[in-house]
Amino acid sequence: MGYDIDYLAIAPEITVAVAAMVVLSLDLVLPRRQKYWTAIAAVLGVGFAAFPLITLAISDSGAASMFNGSYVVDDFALVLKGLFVAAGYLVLLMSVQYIESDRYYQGEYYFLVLMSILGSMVMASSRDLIVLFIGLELVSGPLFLLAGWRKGDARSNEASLKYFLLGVLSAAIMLYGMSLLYGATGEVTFDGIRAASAGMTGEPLFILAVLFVVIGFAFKVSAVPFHFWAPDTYEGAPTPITAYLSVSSKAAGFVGLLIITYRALPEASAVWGPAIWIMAVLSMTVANLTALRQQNIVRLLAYSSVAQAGFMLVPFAVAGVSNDVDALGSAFTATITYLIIYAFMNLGAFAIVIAGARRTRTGDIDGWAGFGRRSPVLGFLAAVFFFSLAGIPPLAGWYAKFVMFSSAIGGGSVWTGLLAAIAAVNAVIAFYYYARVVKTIWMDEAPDAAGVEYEPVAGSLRLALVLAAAVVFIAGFFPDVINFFSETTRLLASG
Amino acid sequence: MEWFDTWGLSLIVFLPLVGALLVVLLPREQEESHKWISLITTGIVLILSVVAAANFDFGAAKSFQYEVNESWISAIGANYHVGVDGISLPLLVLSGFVTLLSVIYSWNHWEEPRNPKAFLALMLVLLTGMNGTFVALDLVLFFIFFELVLLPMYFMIGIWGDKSERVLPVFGKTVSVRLYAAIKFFLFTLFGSAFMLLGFLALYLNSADTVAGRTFDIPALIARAPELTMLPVAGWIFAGLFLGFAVKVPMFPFHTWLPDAHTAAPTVGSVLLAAILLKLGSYGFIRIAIPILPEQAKQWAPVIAVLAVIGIIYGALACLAQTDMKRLIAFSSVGHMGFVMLGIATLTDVGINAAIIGMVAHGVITGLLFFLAGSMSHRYHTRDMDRLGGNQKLMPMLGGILAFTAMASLGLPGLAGFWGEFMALLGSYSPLDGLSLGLFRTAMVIGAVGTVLTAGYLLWMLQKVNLGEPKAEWDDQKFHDADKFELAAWVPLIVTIIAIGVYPKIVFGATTEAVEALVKTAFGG
Amino acid sequence: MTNFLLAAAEEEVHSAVEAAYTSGFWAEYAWIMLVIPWIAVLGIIFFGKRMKYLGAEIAIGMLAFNTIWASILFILNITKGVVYEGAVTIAEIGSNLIFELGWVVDGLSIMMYFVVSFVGLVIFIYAVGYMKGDVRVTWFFASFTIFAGSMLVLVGAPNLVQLIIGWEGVGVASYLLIGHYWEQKENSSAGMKAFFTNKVADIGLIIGAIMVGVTLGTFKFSELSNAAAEHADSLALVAGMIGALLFFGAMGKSAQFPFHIWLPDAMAGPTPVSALMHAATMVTAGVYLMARTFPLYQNLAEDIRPWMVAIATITLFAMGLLALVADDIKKVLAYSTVSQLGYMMVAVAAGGYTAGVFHLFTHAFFKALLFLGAGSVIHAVHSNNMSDMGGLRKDMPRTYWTFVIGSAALAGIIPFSGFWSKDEILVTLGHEGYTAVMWIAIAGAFITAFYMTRAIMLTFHGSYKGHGHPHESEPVMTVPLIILAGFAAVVGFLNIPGVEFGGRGNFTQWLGMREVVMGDHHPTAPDWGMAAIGLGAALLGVLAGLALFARDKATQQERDKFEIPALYPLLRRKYYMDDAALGLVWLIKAPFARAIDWINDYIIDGVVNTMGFLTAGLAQLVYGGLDQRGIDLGFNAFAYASGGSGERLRRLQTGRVQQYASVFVGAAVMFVIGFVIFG
Amino acid sequence: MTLAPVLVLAALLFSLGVYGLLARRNAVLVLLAIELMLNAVNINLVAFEAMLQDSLATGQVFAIFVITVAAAEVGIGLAIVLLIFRNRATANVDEFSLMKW
Repeated sequence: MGYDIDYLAIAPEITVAVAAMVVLSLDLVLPRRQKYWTAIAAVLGVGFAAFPLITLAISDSGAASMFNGSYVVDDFALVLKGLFVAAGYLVLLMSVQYIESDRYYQGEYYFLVLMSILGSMVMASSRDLIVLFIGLELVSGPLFLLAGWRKGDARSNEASLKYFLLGVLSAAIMLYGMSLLYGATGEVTFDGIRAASAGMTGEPLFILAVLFVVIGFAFKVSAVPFHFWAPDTYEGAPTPITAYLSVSSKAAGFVGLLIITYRALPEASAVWGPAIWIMAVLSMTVANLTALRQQNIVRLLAYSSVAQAGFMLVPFAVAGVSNDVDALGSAFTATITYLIIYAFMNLGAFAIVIAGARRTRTGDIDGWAGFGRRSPVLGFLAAVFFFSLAGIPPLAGWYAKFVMFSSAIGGGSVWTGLLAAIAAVNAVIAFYYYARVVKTIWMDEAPDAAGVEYEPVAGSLRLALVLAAAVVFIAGFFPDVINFFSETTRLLASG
Repeated sequence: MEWFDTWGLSLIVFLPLVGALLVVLLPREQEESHKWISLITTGIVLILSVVAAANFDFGAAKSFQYEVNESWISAIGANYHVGVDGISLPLLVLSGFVTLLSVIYSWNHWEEPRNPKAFLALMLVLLTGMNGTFVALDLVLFFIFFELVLLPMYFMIGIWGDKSERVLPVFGKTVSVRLYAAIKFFLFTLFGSAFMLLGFLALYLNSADTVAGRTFDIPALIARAPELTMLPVAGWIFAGLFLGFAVKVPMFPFHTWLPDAHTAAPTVGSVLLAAILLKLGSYGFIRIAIPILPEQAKQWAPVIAVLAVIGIIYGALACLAQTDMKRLIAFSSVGHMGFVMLGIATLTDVGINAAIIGMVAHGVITGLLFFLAGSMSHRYHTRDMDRLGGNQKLMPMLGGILAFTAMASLGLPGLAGFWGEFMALLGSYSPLDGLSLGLFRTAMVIGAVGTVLTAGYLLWMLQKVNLGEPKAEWDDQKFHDADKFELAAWVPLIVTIIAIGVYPKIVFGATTEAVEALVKTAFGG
Repeated sequence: MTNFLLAAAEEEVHSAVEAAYTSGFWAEYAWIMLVIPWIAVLGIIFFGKRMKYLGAEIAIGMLAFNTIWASILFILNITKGVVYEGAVTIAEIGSNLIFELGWVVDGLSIMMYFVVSFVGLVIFIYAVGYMKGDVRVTWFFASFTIFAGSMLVLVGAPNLVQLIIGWEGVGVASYLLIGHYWEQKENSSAGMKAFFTNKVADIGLIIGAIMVGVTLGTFKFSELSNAAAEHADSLALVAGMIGALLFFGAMGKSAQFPFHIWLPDAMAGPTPVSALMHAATMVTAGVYLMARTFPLYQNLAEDIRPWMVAIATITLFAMGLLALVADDIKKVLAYSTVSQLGYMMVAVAAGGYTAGVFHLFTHAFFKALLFLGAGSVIHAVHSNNMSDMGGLRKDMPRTYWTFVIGSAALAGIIPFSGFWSKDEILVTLGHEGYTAVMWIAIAGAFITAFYMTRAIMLTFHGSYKGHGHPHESEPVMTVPLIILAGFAAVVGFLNIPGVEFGGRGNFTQWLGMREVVMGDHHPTAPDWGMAAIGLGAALLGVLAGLALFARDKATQQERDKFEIPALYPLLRRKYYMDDAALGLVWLIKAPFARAIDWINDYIIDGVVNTMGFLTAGLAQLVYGGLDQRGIDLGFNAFAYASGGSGERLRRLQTGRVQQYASVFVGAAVMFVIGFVIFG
Repeated sequence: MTLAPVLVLAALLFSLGVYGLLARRNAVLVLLAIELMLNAVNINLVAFEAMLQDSLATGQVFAIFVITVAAAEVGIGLAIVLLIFRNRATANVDEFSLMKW
């Protein structure tokens, strides 16, 4: 504990920050035709961030605590930073071709993405409200801009505006809640809040504070009924950014929620538990039902990601409702496990969408008919990612669902049992629309087989696809790989 | 053979996956290599299964053999625990056997849009799933394999299935037969298995008082059955398992996916679906639901028996109303699996033995029927029984085999189908102590009436399809009788049908002791 | 009741059995008789088409082999007495459920081996001639061999399960053979009818077998008595039911009323099939089952015996009447078979084990003979109908004379075989106290003689009414006729009470050579009074027949003027039994099956699809409803609450970002309010 | 000094912000409404800090962070509004409904 800065411990953040600066500088000095170096610099920069992460993970130096315990680099932080770096890496790989083929400038794009990654890394280490807030804004701010990246496209503008307005609204509500929390407990550090909040469950101010904070994060993870921005923004934003939004940004939201609920407000579980229970049920049901009606593949994935968020909220609800220590721990790791697996399979699905996009980029699902026959490898990967999202063994998604169900059943009360049953029915409904995409790709006849042009798949995108698929397969067969990471974070839950 | 004890089962399970990978990696043009790789892979798998059966210690059929128990998902205590006992051994051999024959049959029978590479790869993946389910001794592992079979079958039906369209009753909506069937099949099974999974998890959470002690291990759970079955939630758990398995079997009111799926699926798909996939459900009852929750099994037995009997009569009557030959055969599965479930519901060693031999027999017989139906629709380009007729005249060999198989299917004594039906009735005459005698004996009588109806629709089918003068529309057409690939696929099945019929010990030799031990452990006495 | 068991299990039987020749080569290897038919079937299927007689030689060779073997056993039984049983276990379930395949060699089965093999052999030889030029001779002989082989499996069965195997095998073979000319739908339907009717009756056999197996713990016939002694208490409750069920099964195969409906239709098959079916295989199976399980009826299931007698009596009388009006010569014979089966069954049911089986034995010869004779006629005139015949006596003398011998035997004219066996049945009925039944049986004898006379007159006497020039069949067909005629004439002597052969008594003692004593009544001397009554009834029948049909007229219809106004329509419609059965089948097939199919498509699948469409509808509701109305509604409410004017409300409805935001805020407020209220 | 009036003031300010966000058509006004909400938070933070007599002045520090971030956000917001105005020549938020929920 102290104010000393452990530079080794924050080396990953520094690497990413430096990379962002380098990208920005390169963009300044490089002539137009050589802008692609910015992409390479960004990809390399994020890649380099993995080295200090691995070094930190291997060394058993224990947790590093900075700024009087406000910024902690422990196993939890490292695992999630690893996730953010990996997801960011994949998103960058997916972006290269997409951005190059657009008319727009490149440098800022990579800079903004890198800053957002940095923000999510900061969130993982944050142990007080202020750092958490800073991290969150660092994640969101660049994304507001990135969502509107296709500047000439009115849809993209609109996506950006909607995301921005609702994002700021949620930030304001969350901040208001944080201020009340500070007022109620007199603390901003999570450990302090936890210590001070014992016995405060009944106080209206406290309840209000907790609810507002949770709602702020609910927006970030796009839980129903705070999800309205997601489909519009996803549709309008550039596809790689949509992927980033649905994975990293969502993951950042979950990280915040995890820290807040398990670390800072376990005493208030009677408040956030039922609230999240309701959100989980609504998210799963409404999003799944809505997804059934979607014609646009990105919107479909948007609703899918809302529904997946609902599944990820299930363990929270269980933790909130249950008093069992074991259940709490398994709920915590369940969310982490789900998050990791979800990240890769969802990124894979978006990579497929980018790879399979026609020149027109309509994104209409029916336009995918016959895709499997034309490019069997991509079609195969599409089936892999979509069925993984549906949770069909032996693809990784099954294990995510499995741990989610496991924690729900482990709650041991009627409410958690009911939640499990609702989740089970929803898993079946969800299968339908995932299967619909695969069906269109493999089983429908291509109506205009001749006149369709597909963009060639760039090497970077292929790499992204292979990496994501590899994770989906390996984690599906050997879920212990994922467990290895999620289990190390368990400590955070138990304090 | 020491290596076999440890690696045998894993090879049986995962070799097909390796084969599938090889098939996928070779370019699409090399059809011959795809076929040969599939043939060799399934052949080796069958040989290994037979070796496993040959080396099997039948004196200790009740204990698991070739057992491997390695840590797999340490966080939840799920292990890679595989092994076979007398109950799973026949089914394991059956799945390798039927798959090999399917590969042989496929050699020159490809449904549109052809693509042997993809089809064979799916078939091999399917084999992994089926074999894995039969050897899995861990609930999670079982679940994985249980679900693994869905994907290949989904694609088989959806891509290679029936290209026609039909109008849904009530809603008047026109749907593509194959797509409707494929998604229906998947959704039904998924629905059931989602609740089955919840049941598994509940078992896990109650398997020990401490987290460390919890397990998904089936033998360990069976050992703990006396406590588990007393849990207040045990009834719910059994309901979950029931839903999962009953859909797969399928039992009466969950059966409607079956006629659609069977009718729409390509020939080999129907064969594998009927021969092996349906067995996963009934196997689940025997392996998991009954021994782990015996008390609940007792409570549910009357329900299962009633549904089984309804299924028998219902399936038979539905058959009589069909005009589509394949759909008729599909409905017959409902009836036959009804006998299997009736056997299981008795909870006696006789009944469960009946169920297992019924499963094996249904596998070979209905598998063969689907082969024949497939070959016929391949030649006639219709499955409408009103247009068929005189098949015996046009293709004597094929017709003869069809007649033989229909006879086997109606439970002719001396052929494989008899034992399952007869012993299921035998079992339900004297069910487990404590079960309602009146109900089960009524079930027996109704079941026996069901055998008559079964004979009725099969003979009726034979008359419509095989006998009579061929319709005028076939006059100028040249039909070639069964070719060598078809015969290579069918003759082994015919031999098996006779062999099991005359000498059922082929199956019972393995199962009896294991089933007896199972019943004794579960219900005492 | 159990006193018999004790007595039976003790001295007499054992002494008899122990004295018997139990372990000779011929008995120990008798299983070969049961197995070689199946090898023959394979041989015919695979090699038959390439052989000169298209596989018939294999079938005939097989049966010749079996005939020799059975004859040796027969002689051994006459001289030494044979009781032997062997089996291989084919399945063991638990400790007390054992399935075996085996062979039993005792008086009853030896007699059946002989009948099946020998009569079968003769018919097979005949068939070579009869089936010459048929569409599928090889297939015919393969099925024929299955028929004989199944019957051998049946009669050789030492336990109920194997009996069921043979039983159903016989059923399938009959299905194949009756529907031999399956190009016509009537023929395949007749085959189906036979199989299906039998299958219905088999419910009884199967359930009965199950009850035996469960109650007694064994399916073995030889252990039944001992096991029954052990389980006397539990058996007492179900013995009657077991008896009724097994009889129910036997009724199907032996075409007892009301299961007789399949038998006349079964004439659709080639004539040798009818001969084999009516003489040696198939229809005798039911009587054989009753004989095999006779101890059960004799001592345990006594209560149901009167019912059995009643059914058999109805059969023997009512079915005999039907033979009066049939025009198809084979149908005349078919109804006569049903009637004679009634005789056999009534005898066994009344307690006359020997009488019933002996009638089966003699009937096998003369009925085979009659059918083959009819076949010979049909072969010559190319019609089954007697209206196309007449006056064949001169053209076909050998057929005529053998047919007359057969008819005489059937009618019970002394000294032909039927006389002796029928007489014994009458005696038994009288002895067991079924006097009324006895008189009905005597009336039946009158009817038998009457319709056989009619058949002979219409067929062989008068002038020829058909087409073409009929001529005598070739030797391959007539020689079998002569052989059978010889046997039909003399086999009756084997069981004249008091007359002994070979030192071990006569047919009665040979037949009684079983592990359990049958305990039926054996007269020691002929009852000449009863014989006179029976013979008198038969002769009366012959006279009546002659009086009515002897005179030739222009058409057969005019000759066949036998009409009893009230009875005739009833008989023509076969007591409406066929219509009733058809109605039942229609009922199952049309309304029931369609209803189920409808339920499947509309109710169950309807529910499933409704779930699907409901989900889709719900999706539409959630998607469209929340969007178009719900959000607006929520937002309007919010705007209203915050004092918004109508103008503002309208305007705000289009601003989607703000709608989203308002839902956002609204939901947050709801959560807070929720906690205030419920927290 | 009692805390309550200050908190009420903050709450009112926040509500005003919410209202503005929901009811104003002009995007710039909407941005200003957001500023109101964030400033309500700042008032809360400072007031609580004063009440708690926090030795680390956490509330004030937090408030400064919020002010900074708010400035950045408004910057982003204005950039987006500008972009939209360029494309569509309007800054009315209720006219953006190309994509339906």
